[in-house]
This record gives sequence, C-alpha cells and structure tokens, in this order.
Amino acid sequence: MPAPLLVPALLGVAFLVLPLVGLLVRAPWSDLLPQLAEPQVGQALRLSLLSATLATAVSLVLGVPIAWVLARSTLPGRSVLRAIVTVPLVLPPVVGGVALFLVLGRQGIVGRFLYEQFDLTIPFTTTAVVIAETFVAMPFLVISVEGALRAADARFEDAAATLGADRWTTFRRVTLPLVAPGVAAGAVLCWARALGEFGATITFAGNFPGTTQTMPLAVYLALQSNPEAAIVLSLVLLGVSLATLLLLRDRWLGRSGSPVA
Amino acid sequence: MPAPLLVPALLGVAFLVLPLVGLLVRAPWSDLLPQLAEPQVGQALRLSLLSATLATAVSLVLGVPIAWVLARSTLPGRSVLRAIVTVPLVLPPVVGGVALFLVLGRQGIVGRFLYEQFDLTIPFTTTAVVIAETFVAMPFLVISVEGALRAADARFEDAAATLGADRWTTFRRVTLPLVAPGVAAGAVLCWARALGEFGATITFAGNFPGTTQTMPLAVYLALQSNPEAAIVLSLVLLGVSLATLLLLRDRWLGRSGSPVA
Amino acid sequence: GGSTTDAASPADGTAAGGGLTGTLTVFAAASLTDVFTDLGDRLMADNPGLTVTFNFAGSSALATQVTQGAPADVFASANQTQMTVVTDAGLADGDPTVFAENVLAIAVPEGNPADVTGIADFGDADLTLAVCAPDVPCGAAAEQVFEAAGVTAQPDTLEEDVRAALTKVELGEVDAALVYASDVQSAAGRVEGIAFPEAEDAVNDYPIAQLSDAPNPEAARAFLDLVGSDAGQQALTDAGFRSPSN
Amino acid sequence: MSLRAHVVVRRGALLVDVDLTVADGEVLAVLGPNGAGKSTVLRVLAGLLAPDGGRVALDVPGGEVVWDDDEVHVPPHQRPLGVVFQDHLLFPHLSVTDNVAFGLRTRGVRRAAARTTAGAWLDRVGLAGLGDRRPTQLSGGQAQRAALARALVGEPRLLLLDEPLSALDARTRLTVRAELRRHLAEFAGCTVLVSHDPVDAMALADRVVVVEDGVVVQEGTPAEVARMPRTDYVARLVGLSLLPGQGRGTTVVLDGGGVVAVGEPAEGPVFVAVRPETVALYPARPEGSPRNVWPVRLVGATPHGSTVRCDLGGEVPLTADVTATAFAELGLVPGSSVWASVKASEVAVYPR
Amino acid sequence: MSLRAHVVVRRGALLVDVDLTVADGEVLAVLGPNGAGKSTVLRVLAGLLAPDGGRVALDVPGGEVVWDDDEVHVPPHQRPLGVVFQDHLLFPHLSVTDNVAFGLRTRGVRRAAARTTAGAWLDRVGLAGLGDRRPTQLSGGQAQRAALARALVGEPRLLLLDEPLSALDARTRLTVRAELRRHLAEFAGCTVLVSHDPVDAMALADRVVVVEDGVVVQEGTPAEVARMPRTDYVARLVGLSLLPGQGRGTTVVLDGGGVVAVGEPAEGPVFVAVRPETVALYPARPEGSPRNVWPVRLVGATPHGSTVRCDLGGEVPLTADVTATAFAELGLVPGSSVWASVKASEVAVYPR
Ligand SMILES: Nc1ncnc2c1ncn2[C@@H]1O[C@H](COP(=O)(O)OP(=O)(O)OP(=O)(O)O)[C@@H](O)[C@H]1O
Ligand SMILES: Nc1ncnc2c1ncn2[C@@H]1O[C@H](COP(=O)(O)OP(=O)(O)OP(=O)(O)O)[C@@H](O)[C@H]1O
Ligand SMILES: [Mg+2]
Ligand SMILES: [Mg+2]
Repeated sequence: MPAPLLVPALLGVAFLVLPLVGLLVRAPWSDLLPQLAEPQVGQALRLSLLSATLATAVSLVLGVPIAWVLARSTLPGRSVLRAIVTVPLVLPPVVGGVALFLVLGRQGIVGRFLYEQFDLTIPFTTTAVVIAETFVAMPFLVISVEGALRAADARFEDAAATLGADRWTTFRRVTLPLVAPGVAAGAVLCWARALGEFGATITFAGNFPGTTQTMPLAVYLALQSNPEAAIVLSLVLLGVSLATLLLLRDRWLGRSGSPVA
Repeated sequence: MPAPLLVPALLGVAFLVLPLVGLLVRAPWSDLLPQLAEPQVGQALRLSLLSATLATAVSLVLGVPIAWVLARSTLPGRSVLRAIVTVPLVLPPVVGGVALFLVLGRQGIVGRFLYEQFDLTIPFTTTAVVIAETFVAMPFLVISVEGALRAADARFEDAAATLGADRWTTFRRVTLPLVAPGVAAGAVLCWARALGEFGATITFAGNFPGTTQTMPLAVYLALQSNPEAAIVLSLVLLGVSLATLLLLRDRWLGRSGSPVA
Repeated sequence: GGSTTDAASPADGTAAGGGLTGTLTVFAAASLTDVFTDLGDRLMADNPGLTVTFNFAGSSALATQVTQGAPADVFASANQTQMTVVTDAGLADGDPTVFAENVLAIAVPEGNPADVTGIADFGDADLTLAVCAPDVPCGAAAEQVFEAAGVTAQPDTLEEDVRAALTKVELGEVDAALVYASDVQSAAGRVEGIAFPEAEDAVNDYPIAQLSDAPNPEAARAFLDLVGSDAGQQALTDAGFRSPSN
Repeated sequence: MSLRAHVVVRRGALLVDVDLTVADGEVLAVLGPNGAGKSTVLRVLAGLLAPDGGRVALDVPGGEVVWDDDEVHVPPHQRPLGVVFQDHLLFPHLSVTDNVAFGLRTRGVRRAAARTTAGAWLDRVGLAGLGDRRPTQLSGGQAQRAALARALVGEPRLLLLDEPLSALDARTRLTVRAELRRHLAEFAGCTVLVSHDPVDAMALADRVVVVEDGVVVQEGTPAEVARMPRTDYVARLVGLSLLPGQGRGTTVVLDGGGVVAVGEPAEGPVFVAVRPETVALYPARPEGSPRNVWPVRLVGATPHGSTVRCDLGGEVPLTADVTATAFAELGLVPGSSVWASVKASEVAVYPR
Repeated sequence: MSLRAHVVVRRGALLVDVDLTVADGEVLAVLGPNGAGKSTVLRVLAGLLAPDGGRVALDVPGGEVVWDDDEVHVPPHQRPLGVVFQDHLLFPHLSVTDNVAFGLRTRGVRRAAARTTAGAWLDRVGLAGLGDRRPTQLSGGQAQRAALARALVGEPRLLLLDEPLSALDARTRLTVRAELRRHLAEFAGCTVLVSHDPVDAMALADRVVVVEDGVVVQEGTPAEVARMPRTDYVARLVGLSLLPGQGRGTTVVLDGGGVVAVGEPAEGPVFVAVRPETVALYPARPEGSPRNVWPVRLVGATPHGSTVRCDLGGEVPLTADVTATAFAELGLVPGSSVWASVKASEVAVYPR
C-alpha cells in the first residue's frame, strides 16, 4: 500500500479515534457504572433510539422522493433546489429550532392552525423531537440517495417501462431495490446525525425526562454538574450506535454485497 | 411524474424550506441591515468561511486516504474501522470539544508534548477552530468518498498498473480524477457541516472575536440579547453558503457533467 | 463578598493613569455579554494601550477551558458551582468575589395572554410552562422557590439554560417561564416580567476572580476594580442585576 | 401493414430521419454501422424517446392507434411492446421467474398466475428449472433467452430487439440465433430487429433496412441486399467489392477509372459487384478467355480458414480469395504487383 | 521460448490450470467459451491476480526473470507489459495523446518527449490529428487503435490482448483485424491473445490453445485446430460435425451408435469430422456410390447466405449445408425425415 496514502490515512484515523480513546481512558468507569443503571439513563437512551429511528423513517419517506426528483426529473431549477436542500446543514441547530417554532409552534404559520382547529400542540412532545431531528438529518439522506440514484443504471428503468410499468411502479419495484445499498448508507448517516442532534431538539422540543430528553440532552445537562458522568453517558451513546451500525451492516448491507468488502 | 413520489417530495421540500421562509419573513430586515455592516459580522463571516475551507482541505488530505483504505484495501477489520469513522457523527459536539482537550489540550496526550517541547498551545486559536470543525465534519467526507470509490470502475486502475503506474501514481493520476465528482460532493457536505459547527468549536476554541468567533458563535451570542439579530445573522450565513454552493456547482461540478443535469 | 480583599486600587475603578498596556482576556458567562462589553470599552478608552477581549460562553464551558489552561486573566461565572471548579483546581488568584446577584422572575409573553399572576400559576398543569433543569443554577433556584411557596411545579420542559427558556417566552410558545430578572430586563419589549416575593429565597451570586496564571495581572486587577466600582455596579443594575446585598 | 413509423429525431450531431413499415408477422432488420442511429429509432418506437417529428402508428382492427405525432406521445408503459435489450438488462434483484413475470404483474395479473405463465415461457425457451436463479447466475445465452421470454410473455403487438446476440460468444450465438429464429417465426406481431451483424439480419429477417448516418440507404429482402449492395458499407459486410460506374452496353466505365466487362448489357449509372472467390491472381498477364484483366498491387492479406483474403489496390480496387497454397506459390508480400482477372459472366451489374 | 507460464488459480467454482509457452515474435491465441477462464489467465500473466500455484517466467538474455512462483509475485507495474482490454479502458479524463503517453510518463519520460513519442504512435495506428480528443469522442475502432498504441508505446516484452475486437461492429472489426495483424507481425515480443471468436484466432495467431472449463483441451496451429477439432465446442465453431467412435479399418463405430465409412483406415479411439457442405440430402434412400447413407430428421434450419444450414438428428447427428433451392424442393420442415449421404473420402478421421 502506498505510503503517501497510508500515512495520511493513519493520521486521519488517529485524529478521529484518539479523542474517543481519550474519553474512554478518562472516564471514571468504576465510580460511574452504577449511575448508568439509573432509570433516567435507560429512558433517555430508549427515547434517543426511538426518535432517531422515527426521524430516519420520516426522512426516508420524504427524502427519497426528493432525491428522485433531483436525480431523475427534468424540472428546471433543480440545482437551486439541491442547494436549498443542502443549506439546512449550515443553519446553527438552535436557529433551526427557532425556525421550526415559526412554522409549527403555537404561533407558527401551520402550528397556529393546528392549535386553533384541533387543539394540537407540537412543541414539547416526542413528536417535536422527531421533527427537529428530521429537519436536521434529512439533508444527509437526500444528498446520499441522489448520488446513488445518479450512479444507478437508468436503463433498467427503461426496461421496466417497456414491460408496462408506470413511473411509480418502476420506482417501487426496480429503482428502489437497485439503489438499496445507497439508501441504506444515507439512512445510516441520517440516523447517526439524528441520534447526535442537540440544538434544534432542545429549542423546539424542550427537555423533559421520558418525553423529550434524548441522550445528547442528558449529556449536556450532566456536563453542567458532573462532567465525568457526561463523558460516560456519551460513551454509552457511542457504544450503542457502534453496535447498531455493525449489526446493521452484517444483517442488511451485507446482503446486497458491496464490491470489495 | 408519479404522484406517490411527487407528493412526498413536495411535502419534504416544504418541510425543509418553510422554516427558512419563516426566518426570512420574521427577520426585521429594515432595522437590522445596518447592523450587518458592523466589522464584527464581517470578521466572523470571513473567519467562518476561512476555517470551514481549511477544515475541508484538511479533511480532504486525511479523509480521502481513509476512504481509499476502506474501499480498496484488503485490511481485515475494515468494517469496524468504517463504523468507528461513522461514530463521531453521534458524539454530542460539546463532548467532542472536551475529547479534543483530552488529546490536544495543554494536559492532553499530544498537547502536553507540543507544549513542553515547542511551547505550542492549540486551544483558543484559529487552528483550534479548524481542528474542531475537521473532527466533526470529516466523517461526512470519508463516507461520501468511500461510496464514490466503490462505485468507480476499478478496471481503470488495473489498466494504469499494466502501464507501469504504482499504486500511488495510479491513485493520483487515475483514481482521483475519476472520482472527482464524488469527492466534490463529499467536500460540499463536509464544508457545509463545518460552516455550521458550534458546540465543539465554542468548547475547544473558545469564542474570541477575530480569532475563534465564527458565525454560529456570533449567532449564539446575539441570541443572548437580540434574538432577531441572531436570525438575521443566520440568514446571512445561509445566503453566503447558498451562493457559494451554486457558484461551485456551476464552476466545478458542472464541468464533469452529471448524467442528467 | 462585595469588596476586593487586597484593596490595592483607587475607588471608582477609573484605573487612573491610563497606563495599562497589552491584552486583557476576560472569560465571562454569556449573560454578561452586554454589560461586560460596555465595561471593557470603558477600560480601553481610559487605557489607550490596552486591548480587552472577551470569551463569552456558558459558565461550565468556561470552567472547562480554564482548567484546560486557557490563557485567561479574569473569570466571571454565573454561579458558584463553576467558580468552585476553578478554585478547586487552584487556578484562582485569591478568593473570588461576588460582584452581582440575580433573582428569579416570571417572564410572560407580551400582553400576558395566559394571565399569569404569580408563582402559584406554575402548579397549573393546563399552562405551558418552562423551568430550568435542576442541574443548572436557575433550576436549582427554582426548586428552592417552589418549595418555599409550597407549589408542586408542572413544567413542560426543563431548560438547559435560562436563555432557551426566555426564547420560548419571546416566541410566545410558553405561557410563562421562570428566568432571572436580568433576562427579563434584556428582553424588555418582547417579554413582561412579574416579580414575586419567594424569589428572595434563592438569590444567585455571580462571582468573579483573577486567575493565578493571568498573563496580564495589572489589567485584570483594574477590570475587577471597575466591576466593583460604582460605575460598574450601575451598569449591572441597569442590566437588571442587583448589587451584592452585603 | 401494421406498424407505420416515420421517425425524425436529432441526437447530438446526428439527424435521424427514417421511414419504416412492418406487417404483422414480419421481421424487419435495421442494419447499420455503430452510431448510425439504430438504437435511437428503436427507442422512439418503444416510446422511451419522444421524436422531434414524424409519426408512429399501429394498425388495429378497425383503425389505427397513433403513438407519436405532433400532438400525441404515448408513454412506453402504455404501448403493447416487448423489448430485448443488448445487455439483456434482466433485473438483478429478481429471480429469473420474477423477471419474466414482471410484465404480467405490472398489467395486473396475480402473483401466482403470473409465475405460472412465466414458468411456461421459461420451458418454451429452454430454461426449465432455472427459474429460481438470479440473472447473474445465468450464462450469456441463458440470460438472452430469459430476456426474450420476458419480452414475449405479455403477448406484445410489437417486438423490438436491439443487438440481441452481440453479447454472446460465437458458439452460443449460433445456438441462440437458431432458437430466436424459431420464436420469431411463431410470433404473430411485428418485429423490428436492430443489428450491425449481417448474418443476424440474413438469418432472422424477412426484410432488411440499411441505415447509415441516420438515413435509409437501402431496403429489400436479405437476399437482394446481399446480392446487390448499394453502399460500400453493405458491400464489405457481405464480402463483395462494389464499384460504381457508367454502363456502356457490356462494358462499364468505373467512376474511379478503369473498365469492367460485364455479362449483361447495362446503360447509365450502375453498380458492379465482384465476389472475392471469382477473382483469380496471376504473376504475369494471363492469356485466355477472361475479358477482365487488370494490374493490381497487394495491399493486405488476411488468412481466412483455408483461404487468404487479399486486398488489392489499383485502378480497379478488389478483394480476392485465393487458397493458401496459391498465395504461397505466388510469393505475395504487401506491395507485390500481380494480375487479377474475373470472368465477365461472374460480374454482377445493377442500376444505381 | 520466451514466456513460460504454468497458471493455477481458483475462481469461484472454477479451477484454472493452464500451461502456456510463447516464443519471441510469436502470437498465441487462447480460444474458449465464456467463463472458460481466459481472462483469468491473462490477469495472472499481467500480475493483476496472484496465482494460487504454478510459475510464470520470462526468458531474458542470460537467464530468466521469475514473475510468479511460490515465493515471488512481481506487481504489474514492474512487468514490461502492454495490455489491450476488451472495453479498451482508455482513461476518460485524459486526451488520446495523454492516454498513449501515460505509460511513458509513469516510466519517467518527460512530458514533452512522451507526448512526441505518443504522437508518432498515433500516426502509426492511423489516428494522426485525433490526439487532442477525449476517448468518448472516438468511434469504437479508433478507441481500439488508441488502446493498442497505448499498450505498445512502452516497448513491452509481452503483449496481452483480451478480446480486442469483440466490442467493434462487424465492418470495423474487419478493418481493425487487418491492422492488428500488421502490428502484431511487427511486434518483436511475445503476444497472448484471448478470444472466443475463431476468426480472430485464425487470422491473428501463429498457434492456438483451446481452453474449456479452465483446462487446455487442444493446441496447435490455427489450420490444425480448424481441420481436426478435438471437442464439440471447437467443431461447432469451425462448422464441422464431430463424431467420436472406434476405428475398425475403414469403418468407424460411433460411440452414440451408427457406423461411418471412412477413406483412410483407422484403429482404436478416433474422431470423425464431417464438413456440412459435403452432406447431401435425399427425399428417399439414394442408390449410388456413397457408402454412407443414414436416415435423419430435420431438427432446425437457418438460412446462411445462399445456402440453408440444416441441423439433423438421428443415429448420426450431422449438420448439412444445402442450397436454398434444394431445400425448397425437398419441402423440408422441422421434423421431416430425409436421407443424408456423405462420400467416405470426404470424411476426416484422426485419433482421439
Ligand atoms: N443521450 C444521447 N444524447 C445525445 N446523443 C446521443 C445520445 N445517445 C446516443 N447519441 C448519439 O446518437 C448517435 C446514434 O446513436 P445510436 O445509439 O442510435 O447508434 P446505433 O446505431 O445504435 O449504434 P451502435 O451500433 O453503436 O449501438 C450516436 O452518434 C450517439 O453518439
Ligand atoms: N473476481 C472474481 N471472483 C470469483 N470468480 C470470478 C471472478 N471473476 C471471474 N470469476 C469467474 O471465473 C470464471 C472465469 O472467468 P473469466 O473472466 O476468466 O472467463 P473468460 O474465459 O474470460 O470468459 P469471457 O469470454 O466471458 O470473458 C467465471 O466462471 C467467472 O464467473
Ligand atoms: Mg445501438
Ligand atoms: Mg474474458
């Protein structure tokens, strides 16, 4: 393996991994392991996994069609649309939370209507957590899936059309199965980003144990009073997500067979 | 275009765009435009663009080789490596900042050495901003580029080898030019994430106007006293990044010609 | 607290002579942004050779940075807990002094649409209410207040900092939030404040300290003096803080 | 006549303008070099590409259905089509049976029924027992048969085949070509077959249309096209030397200079076609009956089974097939000068 | 002998075990069906795939260089190779000149000098003036020529060609095949050519190795292989019917039953090969000289130029070429019973 690649690769891995190792070493495990057994931690972890998974599901339902429009349609202004979809990445998450209030809050454009007509309020509920995480994480999914769609061989879609499949059937029965690995990769990015989401969630959904307090919120609060507990909580979050990613890869990505792995 | 795709796509775009529109509408432009002319804003914007660009450059130098190792080498444990590289996405950024202290702070594993031997301190400098942004944003680049490498036709690399090119020459003169569009897409994701970075930066680099105060930090401070100014600042950040993305796409991505666009 | 221990400087904090030079680095809680920026400008006006830079962030982040060897001269915390982190690490030069106090106040959206009148309304489950989390100082204070008033609070969210609670009031998304009087003052025009007597049971102190590794100890002392001077206290009062009661 | 198509479409620098008619049960081959626009025409017929002009219509009992004209563009999934693509394009994520059943499922047939019908078609194309495999587990020939079954299972009115045999190895191609011929003979609808291989066209088609640079340059039965090529491209494909000239009774004055004696009198602009095996080579000017004797130069030589194909330059450019023995005896090397002779009765002549 | 290779390598279910030797200046063709392992052998020779066993060595003045054995594996970029890949694989991001210059640049030649040499090679392969184009702007034939120039520019000792002509249309293939022949004749090193097209092998190679299922099944000059095929695959490729049997003087008892009279006496296990054009068909049992007369059934028929190729089943399975007229007069349809006859002197017989 060429050194000019191996050396920066090793440096890069060290750069990403050393801080995690630092955390692992620094964490006062013996003191803190009992704390992990506290019901609040389990609750926050469950809520995190649940809401990140729901946010990923919503992102798939809304984001894959956006990616399809970006990759396959001939609408004008697609490059502007693509840039606009990328831009929420840049928005500081707290401002993202404020922006969500402006639309879905009690006084928001849509939220006011929901509140007055159906007595529905979205902020401060688990729904709000899912919405905040979706807002922040969906762009990652869209951009990954668009790439996968562009790379996929569109001639299979032609073949499906000549076999009587309209565009929707073609999408469902041909395109989607073909780009499944790309969609999976995008979903992983999206899920990871949602799992780590903090700013938009605390702003839009607030922080209430059991309904809106996800792990990153718990970590942040712990940082205020007990920084070492915060580190242990983060490591728990990391461990769970690492385990999930490895499990998924074997179970799900493995099947479609990446070319080299 | 099939409704089952178009309807969720429209919903999704509305979901991503409406909050931005809400911000645009809500911002008290007439009062606040003069504020934008303040030198601090220009300083923060310049620093943001500079550090996000440097972080992207560092991510390219370190991350592309990691992606190459993940996609092309036959090292065992690559799937674990890939999961580990994904995991920093999940780490709450503030904890990421703490973790960086553990490695590069004055008492950190590496930082102590740098301080004692060369009287070098990294935290609270522009370098620290770049490092914090790189730590948070590089995983996006790695995952995108790995996807592009897997999708690229490895037979061109075989052809280069039979023409006397060793693996490094092959990488430089064949692989890299071939996956340039994928690298560009990854760099865009990475740049956008770095531009929006807040938590790790304020923790590891501090919030010093002119040296470490990037736009998201300025937005955070503005939120303390004048939330509407904060919104305007965010929109400025959005506008600049939107303009950059569109410009880049035309100048740079456009050349390699995406299949449909 | 209230006065500097080693009374080395003249009163009124005008740092006579204007001979300070170099850079003064102040780490201060984000809630002090406006006041301290103003005081820094004054110090620079009196000492043309001096540059004052601020690092405003959450007190806990600042405490972490100071313990990690940040090149700071002065640390002003929004609570004693985070100052203790610094003093326990032996990084403060002398004892910290309390330069301001803050008491809780009820913030309601303009026009007070839910007709909140006092602390007792925080026991109303039908209202949408924001309170700080117990892990942060304003949350600890809120718990004391509720206990004193005999209210079983029914909050919808336990905010991780006061500012987040205040933002929700400003946007009209909660009917009331328990925040600091200084926050109500800073958001004047966007929120209305309601004072209540039980607030006196949980007064929050703002301590300030010069750091032992301060690169510019003279300027640090001058800044501490300025904060403690009448002019400094007046600026703090204008921002909704109280002078230390003792 | 059942399919009537006038296809006008621009592709980059190429303007395609082609007229086709195909009767029910007829197989029309579109023959032409790479880039001539063959696949483009096929894509228009399939509805995958909207033409820039022209008209595509299918006769049906009691009228016609317009698929493309200035106002109408019927999308591909609403055309009763079957298409076999060059790279077969079997869906990699479906089993062979599900690939074949796909067209039935999209048309509303229930899963079990569709699979049964698909199974019957797999039997017909000789793939019984392979239905559970993935396409990647099939050989090239098997994949092509599966693609044919997939195209035919929906009982299309129009069958389109784009280079159906070109991805196969020489041996498999022989077998699959013979099978395809059988299936096309049984197929009741119109068939359009695109190929650049004259053997495919000759073996499979009732009629051939030769397309070059987007326009039709020749049309006729395979035998006509093979016997009387009208362009150099077709002539080389069928292994003839084609010489344009002016008929003057039983001699033709070639446009490139030179005179050819022909068996049948001809007047005006004509083509002269010479079969390589009728050309004899001599080291010196031969005496005897052949009226056509020309000095030529050997340009290149390629062994071809037991004969050697010689490319000859000179006033009358020709190709000659001589036995390897004769070639060796003549001691020919590129650049050698020899005499070529052809009997006038062996030279075909037909109007341009 | 210059290249000596014994390649043992497992690919999925296939075990490849092939012995090859190629002399300097010699062109060896490796012929075989899809999936036989041809490309695998080529990849091992190129160093792109490390073999599981065997040995690859190149003779050089004063000894030999081992490229692969149990201890050694020389990576491809250190072997003096040129490879022409099936899909040409010209680098899409470089101009044609830069593609050709690539191999010189990697070997340290300066940019200007490399481009000059590349330009000279482009002239040689007839691409003068196209050097500034991108590969996508070349036709298939031009791309293949550029790929050849790219492979030859570094003056390799070993030239490897994988199906160099299979991506070309029939017409272009004729031209490029003739050119390739000329270039190979000029090339001083060893050449290994992989193909599944017997015409390529016959036209380009000095010697042919037939590989099936990873092993060599026949070896010889193109003429030998064409005349005396040893497997059904080769026989069908060269258009012969191959019948294994036991020689008993001038008759051969076929393994599948049936007896064939042959011209030359043979004993023991032999192959009998029958050329389709020597088989005559009759509606009724013919009287006359041919000693071989068998009842057969028509299995399939494919027109082929002016003749029709008939596949015949029965005790003695055969292929017969009859004229279209004769075919029509016999009124043959699949399933018809006819009599086939061949003169004993037309039947080739050779030991198994
Ligand atoms: N999507 C496209 N956009 C623009 N030009 C195209 C497109 N597809 C093909 N072309 C061009 O149109 C011309 C005709 O292409 P077409 O595929 O119809 O040729 P063909 O006769 O099928 O050739 P082949 O034998 O190589 O398949 C070619 O010059 C080709 O480069
Ligand atoms: N990377 C691989 N891993 C495992 N098996 C492979 C790989 N590449 C090819 N094979 C298998 O090895 C066998 C030989 O393949 P190879 O490409 O050498 O055949 P070939 O003779 O060149 O065929 P073709 O004429 O189709 O090019 C095939 O069965 C193929 O499926
Ligand atoms: Mg085509
Ligand atoms: Mg091969």
